[in-house]
Amino acid sequence: MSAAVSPIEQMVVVLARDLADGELGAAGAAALVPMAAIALARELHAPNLTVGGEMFFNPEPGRLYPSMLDDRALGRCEAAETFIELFGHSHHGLDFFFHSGLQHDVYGNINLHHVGGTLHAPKMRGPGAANLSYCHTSSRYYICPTVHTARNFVETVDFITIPGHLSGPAAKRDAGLVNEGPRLVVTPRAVMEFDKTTLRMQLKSVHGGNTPEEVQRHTGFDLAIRGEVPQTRPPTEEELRVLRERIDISGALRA
Amino acid sequence: MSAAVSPIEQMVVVLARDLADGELGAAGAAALVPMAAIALARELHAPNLTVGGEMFFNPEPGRLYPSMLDDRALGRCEAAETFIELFGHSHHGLDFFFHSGLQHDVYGNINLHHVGGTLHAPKMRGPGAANLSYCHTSSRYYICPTVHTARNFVETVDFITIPGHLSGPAAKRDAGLVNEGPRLVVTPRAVMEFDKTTLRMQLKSVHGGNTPEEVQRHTGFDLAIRGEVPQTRPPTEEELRVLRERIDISGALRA
Amino acid sequence: MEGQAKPTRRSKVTGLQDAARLARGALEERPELCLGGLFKQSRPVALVRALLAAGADGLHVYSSPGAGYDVDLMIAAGAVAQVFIPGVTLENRLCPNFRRAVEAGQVTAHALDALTVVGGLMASAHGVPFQPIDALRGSDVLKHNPLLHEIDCPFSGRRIHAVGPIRPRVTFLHAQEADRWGNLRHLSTMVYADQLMARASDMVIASVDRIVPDEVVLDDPSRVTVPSNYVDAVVEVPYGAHPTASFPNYAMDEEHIDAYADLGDAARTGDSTGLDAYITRHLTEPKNQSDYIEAVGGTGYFAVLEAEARNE
Amino acid sequence: MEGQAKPTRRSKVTGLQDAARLARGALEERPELCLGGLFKQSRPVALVRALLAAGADGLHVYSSPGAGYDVDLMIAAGAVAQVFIPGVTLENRLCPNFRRAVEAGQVTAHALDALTVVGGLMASAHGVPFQPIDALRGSDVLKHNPLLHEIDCPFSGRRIHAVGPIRPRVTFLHAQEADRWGNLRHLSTMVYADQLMARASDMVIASVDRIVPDEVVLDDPSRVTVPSNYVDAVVEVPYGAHPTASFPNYAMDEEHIDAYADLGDAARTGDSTGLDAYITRHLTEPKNQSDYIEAVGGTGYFAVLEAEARNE
Repeated sequence: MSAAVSPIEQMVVVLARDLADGELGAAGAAALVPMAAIALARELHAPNLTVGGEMFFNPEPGRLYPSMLDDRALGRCEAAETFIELFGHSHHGLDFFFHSGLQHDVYGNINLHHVGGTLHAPKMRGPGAANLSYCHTSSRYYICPTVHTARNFVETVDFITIPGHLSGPAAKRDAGLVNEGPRLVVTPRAVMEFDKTTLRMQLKSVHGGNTPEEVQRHTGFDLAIRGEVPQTRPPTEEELRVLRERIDISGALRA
Repeated sequence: MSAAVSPIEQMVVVLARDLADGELGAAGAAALVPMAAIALARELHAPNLTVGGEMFFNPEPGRLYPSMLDDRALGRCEAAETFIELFGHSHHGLDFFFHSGLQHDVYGNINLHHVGGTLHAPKMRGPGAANLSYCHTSSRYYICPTVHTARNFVETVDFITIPGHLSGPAAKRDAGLVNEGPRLVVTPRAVMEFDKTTLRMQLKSVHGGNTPEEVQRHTGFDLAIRGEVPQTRPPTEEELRVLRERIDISGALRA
Repeated sequence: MEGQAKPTRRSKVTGLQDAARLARGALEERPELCLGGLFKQSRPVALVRALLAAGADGLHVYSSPGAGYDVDLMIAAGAVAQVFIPGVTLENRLCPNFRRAVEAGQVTAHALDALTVVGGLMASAHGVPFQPIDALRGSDVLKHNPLLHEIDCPFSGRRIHAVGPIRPRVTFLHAQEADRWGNLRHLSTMVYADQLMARASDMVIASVDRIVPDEVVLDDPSRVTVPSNYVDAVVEVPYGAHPTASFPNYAMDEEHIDAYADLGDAARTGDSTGLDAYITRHLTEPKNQSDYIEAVGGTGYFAVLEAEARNE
Repeated sequence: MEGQAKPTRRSKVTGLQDAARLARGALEERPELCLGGLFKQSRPVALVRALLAAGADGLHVYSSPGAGYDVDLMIAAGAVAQVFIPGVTLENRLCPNFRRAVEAGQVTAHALDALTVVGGLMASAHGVPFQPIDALRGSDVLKHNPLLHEIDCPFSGRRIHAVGPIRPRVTFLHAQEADRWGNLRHLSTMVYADQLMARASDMVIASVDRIVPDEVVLDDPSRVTVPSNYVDAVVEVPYGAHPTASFPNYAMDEEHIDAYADLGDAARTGDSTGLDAYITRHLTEPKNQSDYIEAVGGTGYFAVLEAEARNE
């Protein structure tokens, strides 16, 4: 079964395993992978995990959608809130959240505003982002872009939309970022974590079918590969069965 | 028909006549008389008067209740709000509001906290009051207690819960009270207004069956009676018919 | 995972006495108790009685800006030290035990206004250090209000007011329905400050007229007034708001409240036998809500209040 | 009063073009326009098209913190000077005209965050001079955000943020239903910031899928999301949110938006013939909503979107 595992499914499974029972969290703007991960965790080991902190609680979407912020995905849920309650949640924080962007750098900073030029004279203008609070009011967050190239993994982002670890522990402390920040970076190729001392990104494991050298080649900064890099633990049969039969009915994660 | 007019009905009619079409206002805590007045105005000359600014819009109570803050009176209305919206309304103000208390003084200040003693060692502790904002954020308000004696109309209140004109124009200006404040004082005996220069209360008219001397005897300060005091214009047949047939079905205003 | 015990979602449905013990324990840490509803509607009176039976005392009581019977009863039972509620009244008459205890110096009744209370709950719910207020002038309440501060407005340059977060340790709410996860449905038109309090509080315990199947919630999520995330325990209590109302299910029991107030007034002027008997009969003796219902007059008695709520 | 013409209550039901003229006049005084809904749901697109047809320009556009198609279309039509929206995206791809115009320096797109926008609307709705914010750190957005101020918190002593009132001159909303007085009923689960915007704005104009009888509102007042007091005009517009969704009545038209984005991308890279034709066909030529419906594909075309909203 695992031979047929798509890179996106592998991402979902890695993220789901890191979410704990009883936690409160939300999926963020690029919701397909995060929402699948949350749903998988709730099915397998975290039935008391609450999806909340955006404008709805515990949605029961019939299938996965690229956007999870409208009635198509959320019409069936346990409760609806508005941006006023989101204002409060953004201050109180969640247990976990998800982010991804146009560029991600070695410290996990994320850029959604512009590539090249300046904010008001950009070479390429991005979409911006709405919620800039959960990245630090929440206990931790995950970075999970669905592409992984040397163009979107760069040494230094052109604009810090979402702060990761800024330029390391001192800068983070000076900015008042007291929580964990980005914990894992999960892409279609690999899983990265952050060095405890420097807070620089490093390779943790590569998904089946990838080599550490390949991952490094598609990354615009040094991934600090030392010695053997383990393979990411592939989905179990149970994980894959539940994911495909109960969550991703339409096969969006294999498209 | 007017022979049978109750003093409370006379109050309602006086108040209703002063409310204009298109205005926004609410009844306040002692709601029986104000809500009847608002309803009468809407029936007769102000169909675009909006009841709002508490936690409901345009209620259609089947009959009048002493309290108009629960579903018994308000379950049928055009919309429901909560205390958060009331917070906003309290800042933005209404066109009119209503107040009454344990004591009212010559400047229209109202006391609902204590009679005698001090706040924390009161001789008699009153109920207090919730909304202290509409008295000055609204364009004007009306004072309409359903009793009128020398005990509840006193020269100076023991505690200013709801500011009227404080101690006159200078004090009012110093406190930042920029709106009209209390316009009329309507009781079962008479109608009082405030002298434009001193802002002290003075007799405007007496209801049928009362004399200026009687009203003065039941008032704890000088009502500045000079010459002839007119009689309050009694309810017209139309006013009385609409009031009794469409608003006060149960006769609460005649009890 | 096959063969392993799969974790299941935990129900928040609790018994009345367990809920009261949970609340009492929390209030021993910090005595701020907040009550939902307003005046004679949707007050969590059964939870209040259970808390009094569990022996709470020294409470600091908050509420939406208007309260009456329940706070007066808590004062009669000797459980209250301070009252942070702008208006305390039975609406058609004064609260007898509130008045007596404040006049005797046994209870501190702070002079507050609605915006301070609502603004403090807003600051807590929103997670900000304070809520600006710019609509209070001229009242003597401003000289005494212990929660209100004057600040220099950095935007207008004027002196305005501000209130810090009011964060009740425990809030009691009464709603008409909930599912077993604790999603509350207020079916009444008026919901007052219940949603705000739920978001502002450390712990929320709700009584409801009935627990409904999960699908009732899922089929109409817009009707959920308080998501379960804010709710720690939910208790199904028939007539749990009595003698206040739970519209559209039953109306307030004006006669009961009036009779209570007569006994309170008698106690205030020297004869406390009636009030003592009332407390024994409604608070001390009933072991559970069924006993209370019997003490009040049985289910036949409540049918009248139900009919009144249906406008019959 | 017998024999005299008795005044009657005025209906707020208006035609689409009259509503657009009303908005345009107000926006000439002050160009702040705010749009309801979020991304591809409940966006007041018919009102936007009517406003563009009426010749608005130089607009400062606000929204709930995420917008896409409608803002991009307004930019394509040359009506926008400044954008005050944190996220501008079609979600699955970038907004082509937004991107082109900002890169060319024709439109100023401010760097903002959601809390600034929501907090500014809150301050306006609540009537206070500012809203404190204490959840922004480390982002470069904080260096550029024109609405955000650092203040000394009088409670915590820390440096925190604050935003002054955002008071749109005109807000366009789309709801599913309204009565003739302008009481709005959002039947969708998600209502986003529509209620907040209505309370924060000088003028509110709403499009709805249908006008309902008065009794529909009176029989269920809890379903009214925006009381008529906040609403200046209401317009019944079939498919008035298209190509965004009006759940539960019809789904978003992803293919239409995608085709539009392809034309926008072509224009961005040099070939604007397709985009010009799109604007002529959907904006310039239709005299009314019936013409627009025909231009898009007729009512048969919309039946598919209706079926999708019913999960068929």
